[in-house]
Amino acid sequence: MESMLHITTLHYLVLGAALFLLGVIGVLTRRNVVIVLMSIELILNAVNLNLVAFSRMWGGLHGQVFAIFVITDAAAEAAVGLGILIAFFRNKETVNIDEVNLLKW
Amino acid sequence: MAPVATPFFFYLLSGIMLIGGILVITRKNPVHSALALIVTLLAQASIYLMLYAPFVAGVQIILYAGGIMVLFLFVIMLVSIDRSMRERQFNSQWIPGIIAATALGGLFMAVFTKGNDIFPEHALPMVENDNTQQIAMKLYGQYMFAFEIASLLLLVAIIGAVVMAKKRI
Amino acid sequence: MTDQHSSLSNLDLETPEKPFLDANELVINMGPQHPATHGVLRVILRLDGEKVLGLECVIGYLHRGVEKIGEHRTYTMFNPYVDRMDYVAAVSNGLGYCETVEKLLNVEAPPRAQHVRVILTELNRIASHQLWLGTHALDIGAITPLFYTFRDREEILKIYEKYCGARLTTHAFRIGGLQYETYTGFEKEVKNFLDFFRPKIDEYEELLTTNRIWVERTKNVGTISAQDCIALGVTGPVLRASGVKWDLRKAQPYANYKNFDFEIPIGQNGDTYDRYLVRMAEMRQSVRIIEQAVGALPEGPIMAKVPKVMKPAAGEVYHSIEAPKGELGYFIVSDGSTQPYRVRVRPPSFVNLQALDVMCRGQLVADVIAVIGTLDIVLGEVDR
Amino acid sequence: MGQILDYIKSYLSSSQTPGAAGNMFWVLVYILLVFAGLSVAVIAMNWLERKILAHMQVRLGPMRVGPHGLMQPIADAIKLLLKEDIMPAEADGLIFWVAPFVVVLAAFTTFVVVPFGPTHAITDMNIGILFMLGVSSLSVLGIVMAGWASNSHYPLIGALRSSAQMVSYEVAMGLAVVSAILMTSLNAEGTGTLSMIGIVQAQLAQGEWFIFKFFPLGLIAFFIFAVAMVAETNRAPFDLAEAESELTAGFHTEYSGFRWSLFFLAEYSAMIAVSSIAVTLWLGGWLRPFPNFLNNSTWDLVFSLFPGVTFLLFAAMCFYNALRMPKHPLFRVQTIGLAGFGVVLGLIGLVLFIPAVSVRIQDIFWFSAKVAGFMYLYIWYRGTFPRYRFDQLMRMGWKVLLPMGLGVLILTASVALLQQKLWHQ
Repeated sequence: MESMLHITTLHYLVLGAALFLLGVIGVLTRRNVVIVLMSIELILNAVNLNLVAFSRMWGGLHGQVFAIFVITDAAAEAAVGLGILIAFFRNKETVNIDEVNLLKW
Repeated sequence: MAPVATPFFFYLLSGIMLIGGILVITRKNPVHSALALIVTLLAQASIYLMLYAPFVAGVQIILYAGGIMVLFLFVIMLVSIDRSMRERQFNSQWIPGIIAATALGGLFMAVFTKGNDIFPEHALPMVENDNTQQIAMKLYGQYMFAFEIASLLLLVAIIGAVVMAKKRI
Repeated sequence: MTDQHSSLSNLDLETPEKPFLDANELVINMGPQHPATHGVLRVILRLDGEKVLGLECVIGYLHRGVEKIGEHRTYTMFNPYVDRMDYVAAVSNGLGYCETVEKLLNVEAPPRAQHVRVILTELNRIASHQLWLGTHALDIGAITPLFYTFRDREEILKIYEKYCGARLTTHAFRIGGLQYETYTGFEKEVKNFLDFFRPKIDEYEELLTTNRIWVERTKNVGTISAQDCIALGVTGPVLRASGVKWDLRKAQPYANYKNFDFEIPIGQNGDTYDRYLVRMAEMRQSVRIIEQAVGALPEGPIMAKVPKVMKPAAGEVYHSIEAPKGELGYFIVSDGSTQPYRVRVRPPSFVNLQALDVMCRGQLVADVIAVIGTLDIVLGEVDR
Repeated sequence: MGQILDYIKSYLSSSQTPGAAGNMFWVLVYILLVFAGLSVAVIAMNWLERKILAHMQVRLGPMRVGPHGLMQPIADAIKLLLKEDIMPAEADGLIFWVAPFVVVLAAFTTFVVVPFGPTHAITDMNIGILFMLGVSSLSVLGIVMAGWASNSHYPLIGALRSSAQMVSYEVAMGLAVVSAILMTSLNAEGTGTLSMIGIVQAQLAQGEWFIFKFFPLGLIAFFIFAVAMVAETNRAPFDLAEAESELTAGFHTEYSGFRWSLFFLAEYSAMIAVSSIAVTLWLGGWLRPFPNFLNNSTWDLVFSLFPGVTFLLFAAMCFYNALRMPKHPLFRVQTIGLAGFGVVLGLIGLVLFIPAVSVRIQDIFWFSAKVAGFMYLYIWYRGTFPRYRFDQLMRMGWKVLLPMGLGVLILTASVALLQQKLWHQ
């Protein structure tokens, strides 16, 4: 109980790991590309949470700076991913990821 | 301002985040998923505040909740979701997927239980007052090169997104 | 242009619903209950995103069979009906009808009546343009001009009310002249109105003419060339804004317009902005005409000798006047009885509405609203 | 007991905002005060907009409910609350229900950091302006939710339009804000601040409002912000989302009654919020005119009279209009009501002359007066301008304001750097 009430870095890490897992499950099991992309965002956020938690632990700011870079990266990823999605939707009129099989004839 | 009632807020926010995360990957309707994700992101911004990272929290709200998620909602409204909502939601490899995720979870558990004592007992002290200034110093000093690369990445992403999404160029 | 029209007739309204992004064409319906269609006009738009590929007007929601009614009324009895066509320019409609029947009867209204007719008709032109300006600006998003123009239009309506008791559907003229002598102080009141109104035009122009947003919204919007105008039979300010100096008041002078000195304002580009400028200039010219007419109002009778029961000789006549919206023509066939055999109206709004498709092609949806506004249509006249 | 009293009293002698001092009691009081004040401001704004717009358009505006329509907003509010709350059958229930609350929350939460005075703010955050921009950008989500959940064409197009518009103009807005923040770093240490209070204090320390700083750079940045903030709040001439002639009412077409009034509330409080940002960043926030130039005690006294005098003027206006009321028995109630309102305003004005009160109220007065100026501008725009077309709006955002903002930012940075260099020599 004592350890439950005293929030340490480990708590944040467990939370991050749980989010990461949720993201992984989403990426691996869902068909809808939009939801897959959102799951990727979940994964990136889990990483960010870890970075910031470690930054807090060591009292430095490198983790936070890295979190900002990761957010930048997420923005780029979302933009390109959604662009691809729209191009794909325009051609095949579907948003299901297992129908992206143009290379697998 | 020191965080108050840390355990209470931590469990509240992490509960919101986990429920939001579960909703993201289980909802049929992508709009509902996106809204659940927004709730998760906002809760996470609050957790950043608890971790003495106000600037990251602000960036999280502006960029993630205000920017990226609006983009998501936009795209969801552009592509017609009626058809995909009536279809099967999970792909054929969901069993291997779940197994792989469980294995990963087991790995995490193992790491956390084994490596519990490598973390210091108490967090090192950290000044919050000039957090933004310090981050700015880091970004424009030590990480200058990475910062420039990131801006280049964004430029590439903009061009890529436009090329992908535009009907006629 | 012919193939443009044939493609329009092939407009496939039964397009099955396609996904939003993939659809190259999107057919949407605007009206008949839409705030910007000025009544009950229904426009079926064929869109590519926001770009208009073509459109079709569906009219007839206000059809009352005015022309058919004319066949069952005597010449005198039909006179008030024409006021109900273009109800914002009722006086012009009456003038056109009265002059046509006079032509049929071979009578001419006395000079004093002609002068009063010119005064009232030109006042009516101003009133019609004011209403157009207010609603057109409202469609484009400027709400204030509407109230300004209605405030000033009120003065014109007051003059009408004092003259004949009605404000909108005035029935001001009779076949052969006027029923009423002008009331005491008529000239003074009209002069007062002119003095009051002259600075008001500047006020409207101050609000809009150099307003950046107004210019951006109207320049190069709904452009139509002079050839297209002529081919489609478009008349009035729309035609003049395309650079054709055609005004029936000068080209085929009726009433006694040839005695007055005025200019025909024309535009160059034929876009919405030019039409706006032309109409503003027309208001100034109308002020000029009224000024001359009031200044030289002759004394004399107001009614020519017309029989109580009109039985024009069998025959047909076409007469047209320059209504505020364009050429308003009446074609009346008489079989020698007390009732016309056939009345046919050439309404300017109806003919001008044909140009909507040509003007809107390639423009954006928001421009369609601006173009409907700039055409200055009155559905009462389109549907009759 | 005495401890609690001290805890409550501690704010009065503190030089910090209650939130920054961790004084929860006063934080609560301030939240309530801001919430109440905002609601009153929205009600007043509603009446003023209708009245001012009406007088611009040669009309009288509301005249029936109360003297000069003063009770009209209340009547409207009652009408809205009593109206049936309709939800379209095919709407997405939960999202339809939540959307107005999201918009209102986003609009109201921004006021957490608005500095009405050096100590008159709920809290002072290190990331104040960032927080404000971030939270106000969340209202886009509410709008998109409302438009989508209505499951109807006009709301969806309206929502897409307004969210595209808000997202685009946020960029230009951010650049303008950054150039103002850059100016806060022009001190001996060379460090700026994002805190709203810090920004105003920087203007005080540098002796000029940022609108006049590096003339005309500050002015251009302010201009960019002033345009972007109108677009951000979806008001005329950028009210395409609500273009009546095109889209009926935009994203809130399907809403009625109470929930519609929430959108209304959010729109007006968002207007006040962005105006507060503009006032804080460029117009010296709570600072009275010439705080450094006319700073002797006589001038202090003169400027401290302003709040009271303003209220007395309002009261005098009420009395004058009460005298002008028709002398007819039917108008007796209205005349008495107007005179009574004048008495209330006059009493408030007299209270504001008490030195202890006026010292505390002064900052709030100047801040509100500046914000009120912006509110008047909003109404004025609505009375004057036609509406932009969507492509023109986007072109203006991306091709005019954005390059302008970038240019101003770069120029400001270079000038600031030059000044810093000279400083250190």
